[in-house]
Amino acid sequence: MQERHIDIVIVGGGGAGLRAAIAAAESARKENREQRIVMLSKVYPMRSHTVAAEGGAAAVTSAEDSLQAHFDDTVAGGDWLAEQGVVDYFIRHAHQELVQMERWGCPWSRKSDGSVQVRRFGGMKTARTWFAADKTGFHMLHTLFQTSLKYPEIERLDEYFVLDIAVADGTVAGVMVLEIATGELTLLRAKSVILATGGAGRLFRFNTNAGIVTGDGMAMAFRHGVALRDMEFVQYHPTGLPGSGVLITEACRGEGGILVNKNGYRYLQDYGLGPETPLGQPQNKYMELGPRDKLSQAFWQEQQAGRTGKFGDSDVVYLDLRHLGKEYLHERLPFICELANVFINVDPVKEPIPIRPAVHYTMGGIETDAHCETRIKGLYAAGECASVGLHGANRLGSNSLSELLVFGRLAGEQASQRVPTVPFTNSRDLKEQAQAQKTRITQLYDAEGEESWVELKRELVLSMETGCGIYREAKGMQATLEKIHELQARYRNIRLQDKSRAYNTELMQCLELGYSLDIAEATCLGALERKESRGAHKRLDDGLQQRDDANYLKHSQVFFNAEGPARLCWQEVDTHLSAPAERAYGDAGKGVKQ
Amino acid sequence: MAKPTSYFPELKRDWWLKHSYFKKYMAREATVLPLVFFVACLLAGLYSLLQGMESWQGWLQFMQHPMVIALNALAFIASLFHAWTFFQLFPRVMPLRVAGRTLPPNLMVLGQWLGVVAVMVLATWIFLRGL
Amino acid sequence: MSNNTSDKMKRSDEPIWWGLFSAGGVCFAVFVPAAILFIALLIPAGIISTGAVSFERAQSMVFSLPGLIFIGVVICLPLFHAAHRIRHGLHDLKLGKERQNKIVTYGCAALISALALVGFVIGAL
Amino acid sequence: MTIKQISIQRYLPEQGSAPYWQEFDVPFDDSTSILDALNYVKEELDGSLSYRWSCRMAICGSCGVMVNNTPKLGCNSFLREYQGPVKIAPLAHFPVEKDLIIDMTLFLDHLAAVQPYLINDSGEGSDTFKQTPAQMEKYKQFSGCINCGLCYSACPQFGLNPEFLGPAALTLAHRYNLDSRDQGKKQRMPQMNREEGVWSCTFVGFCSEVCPKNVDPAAAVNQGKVESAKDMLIGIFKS
Ligand SMILES: Cc1cc2nc3c(=O)[nH]c(=O)nc-3n(C[C@H](O)[C@H](O)[C@H](O)COP(=O)(O)OP(=O)(O)OC[C@H]3O[C@@H](n4cnc5c(N)ncnc54)[C@H](O)[C@@H]3O)c2cc1C
Ligand code: SF4
Ligand code: F3S
Ligand code: FES
Repeated sequence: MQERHIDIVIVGGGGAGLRAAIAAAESARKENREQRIVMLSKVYPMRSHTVAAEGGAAAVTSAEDSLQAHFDDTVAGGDWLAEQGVVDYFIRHAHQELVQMERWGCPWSRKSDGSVQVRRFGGMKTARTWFAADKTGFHMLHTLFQTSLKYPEIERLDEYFVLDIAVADGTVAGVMVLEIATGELTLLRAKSVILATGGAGRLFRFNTNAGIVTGDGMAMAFRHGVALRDMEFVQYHPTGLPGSGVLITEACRGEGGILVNKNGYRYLQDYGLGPETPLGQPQNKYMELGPRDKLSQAFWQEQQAGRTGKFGDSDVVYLDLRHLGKEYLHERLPFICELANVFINVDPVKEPIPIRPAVHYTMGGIETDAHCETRIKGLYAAGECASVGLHGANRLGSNSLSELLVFGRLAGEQASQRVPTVPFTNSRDLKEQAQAQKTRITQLYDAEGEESWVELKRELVLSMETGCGIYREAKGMQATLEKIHELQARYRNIRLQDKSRAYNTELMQCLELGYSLDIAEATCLGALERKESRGAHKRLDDGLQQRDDANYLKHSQVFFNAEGPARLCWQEVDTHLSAPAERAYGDAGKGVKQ
Repeated sequence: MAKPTSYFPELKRDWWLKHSYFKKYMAREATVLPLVFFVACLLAGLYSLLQGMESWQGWLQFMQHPMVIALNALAFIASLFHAWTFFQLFPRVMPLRVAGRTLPPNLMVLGQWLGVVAVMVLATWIFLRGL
Repeated sequence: MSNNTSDKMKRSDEPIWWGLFSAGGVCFAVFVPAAILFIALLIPAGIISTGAVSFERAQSMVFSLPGLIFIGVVICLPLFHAAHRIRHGLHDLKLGKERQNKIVTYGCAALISALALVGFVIGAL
Repeated sequence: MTIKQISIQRYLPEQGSAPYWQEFDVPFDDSTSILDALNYVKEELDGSLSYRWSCRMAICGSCGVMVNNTPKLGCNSFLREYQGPVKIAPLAHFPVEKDLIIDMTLFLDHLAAVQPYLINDSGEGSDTFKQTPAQMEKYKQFSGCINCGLCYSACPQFGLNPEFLGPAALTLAHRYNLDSRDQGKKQRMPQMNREEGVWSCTFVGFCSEVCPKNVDPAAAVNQGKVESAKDMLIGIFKS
């Protein structure tokens, strides 16, 4: 196997990975240090899923807004499971990061005086979401990618698949990668490794995520003993298109879109989000601008009550934008008009858009400290794959794009500063680890089993949706957990049809499935053990339908176990700035101190 | 560039026959061929005018030959086709901005056709004057 | 890829030809249709009497300032327009060599334009 | 569900074969995209079929293929649009690596060559630049490129000469040149002024026709010609 020495390896070329790469390069430049930085990704960076984000990125901007308000919204939105020190760091740095994006050319939407405009977003008290029409993620990702071209010191390895991280004595030593074009393996030895591999939405059948969002990085860290934290919190987005799951951004509601059931009734007022706000006057935290979990749960209730409509074979409710008018829609939400037209043949100007909830975001992830470092020294995580502790039990829309920047940068700087302080890990163990990966791949090629990845994947995503969906019950989760264990066993008996080395996309999908299975186990275990309802985690079991701070104001931590089922522990939450209070929206939220 | 294992089909000379869009493109480019014929006619006329009355009459007769008329009719159609394509390109190459807004392309296309009509009127005036 | 070697960064002389091409294109679109219509269709077909282009009248029309302008916008500029398209057409059809095609096409356009102008000068004197 | 036969061009370099066509029967309805059809083939019929995809919502730019000789995004073209035969091949004018996967190296090199980032030496700042909606309007359309490469497959000039920087790269250069915050035009012009810069384009225009994001690269490239011509004139006056 080939071997190369690199100082910093960044796994992932999405928003977090690119921001980290640029920060590492800047940091080295500032201190006049020569540094080899490699950023690798299994797809070209601009294909990363950040590109699909539509709505916007949050930061306190206007004079009426305050850091305290952003802090409160985030902590309350996360049902007090966020690390408050981390949230505090985040809200203080978000604005500067968005300004930096602007200075790199990001075409943020503007006011007529030339300054940046902000829009309303669900769960946020005031308008503080920066946006670039309804293609915010697209513009951010391309701006970052193009800016990264300014730095020759960032070496890009596009379409390289990371198989595993190499670890020796509790310290990261590099990554093992597979060049997709040739199937060749290389050991990249490094002093710092940043995981920025994105979320794991593809664990579920119905999701808004790209095909590549399979949680690879999470599984790698997990297998090396890093805890996956708060994995039970999976965000459903209330508005996905039926069939494909393609996302219809929350900004539609921010702009004044309303949700109605099949009778044309604005059902959200029945679920603690009222009273009904007048048409064309959306109000933060009321009705359609309530948080995602509440809205998705309301859908489920309507579905149970038989008040949802049908589109194809999906149950749906309707997002009505017609009152906004053609011109406004085409200016503010052009991409949404296009998506609805193309994918379900509905013109939002003339008809309400049928929608249903879809899995959207993984709140949990690789446990890190407040500086993005994991319990493996030199191994950092940032972006959706990480659990730095910002989102708690529920992420607020538009906080994560800002997170990519704030923590991508922090991880990049930390990784860079570590380089001069440590030598390359020298351990014979590395060769063995590399060899083990090689063997694993060879075995996959040679395996003559009966199982196909297609079937296993299908069973996994279906089982996750049934057992760990919007509402959860012990019985269902238990069944899903057993299913996962069964699938893990069957996975060992898998067989590839494609035996070629170059661009073996079937091999990639098999590997991804392997990662997904481990993460699914952590998700399901966390959900099963969290015997309360909090944020995105809602249980139907008797007595567990409320938040239980006495027992569960804690992070779940799931640890990998090569020999058997994963283990779960609990970790204290940092609540030193804001004591847990009731999380309430609509009029019910008025009296509550937040 | 191309890796030894990759396959890189070379674009063959007849590429433009493979898609209707390219045929239209080639037709657009080919509008200059009848144009050249017409220009050659004019040149011949110019020189016959220098040679004297008889030669000029000869040229006028030459212009009446059915083949020549046919080719020039083709040139006429070609010139209009050219105008049609060219006018559409113009607003995209040089978008005109008035008071911070781009002029609608259709308006610019229309303006150019008005130019053609104006020249037609001018020509009518020139040729029919004094008759 | 070494896009930055000074040889590769050489400025193309194409703006000159493109400028002529564009000017010629406008003439081809705006002036030529009328010219063809009257000179090569209506008069030969007898719809407009040949009296309109009697020898004397033709002479006085052509060998005058408007005549010179006519030669410019209906002969010379369209010729460069045509030369440009023919040159690129040859490239599209993978015929000939770039440099030679260029010399031949623009050379012809220049030569014929010159002939037309010489003719004009002779006539005008 | 009705069944449709689609033909896919296969190329398996390790088997040393020349490209060949293979037919598959695919069930489809109104919402079946070309990408869905490919996924169906891979999952149900032939696991070795290779192609790129990711977002399946026409924004990541991965899934370009030729459908009946026209470059398309697989995820936003639908089988319902095709009455007759459907032939799917890799994007034209690029080296083919395997099945529908092409080598994008050249495309990325061309992008990088035009310095597609904001150049402004006012340094780090704690405030944004000002830019009015009207100033933004000038380049907005040209900033919508998803780097899918369809325009390169549509452009015969790129097919004839792969050194041609091509529509997307030139559009990106133009996008930054038009940005009121940018001061880098001078640095970018030498690339655009080259024979292989804007001047290889003959305004075929098919690039804009196939662009799934209505970027109108043909307009950008040809506005680039005006800029390049101006640049030459200025050069003459200055020297
Ligand atoms: C449809 C949609 C809309 C959204 N809208 C918003 C919004 O409006 N506001 C907001 O704040 N958030 C939004 N989000 C969430 C936000 O976009 C994501 O959380 C964020 O983009 C994740 O970025 P990332 O950099 O962590 O990961 P990604 O952008 O997913 O990048 C992951 C990278 O890791 C690489 N990678 C993964 N595994 C491997 C491997 N094994 N080997 C090599 N490379 C690998 C991938 O190739 C990729 O480059 C949205 C999400 C979705 C799905
Ligand atoms: S200009 Fe259009 S066709 Fe070309 S790469 Fe960009 S998005 Fe694709
Ligand atoms: S197709 Fe090619 S030739 Fe020009 S207008 Fe587009 S780049
Ligand atoms: S899969 Fe992303 S553009 Fe088609």
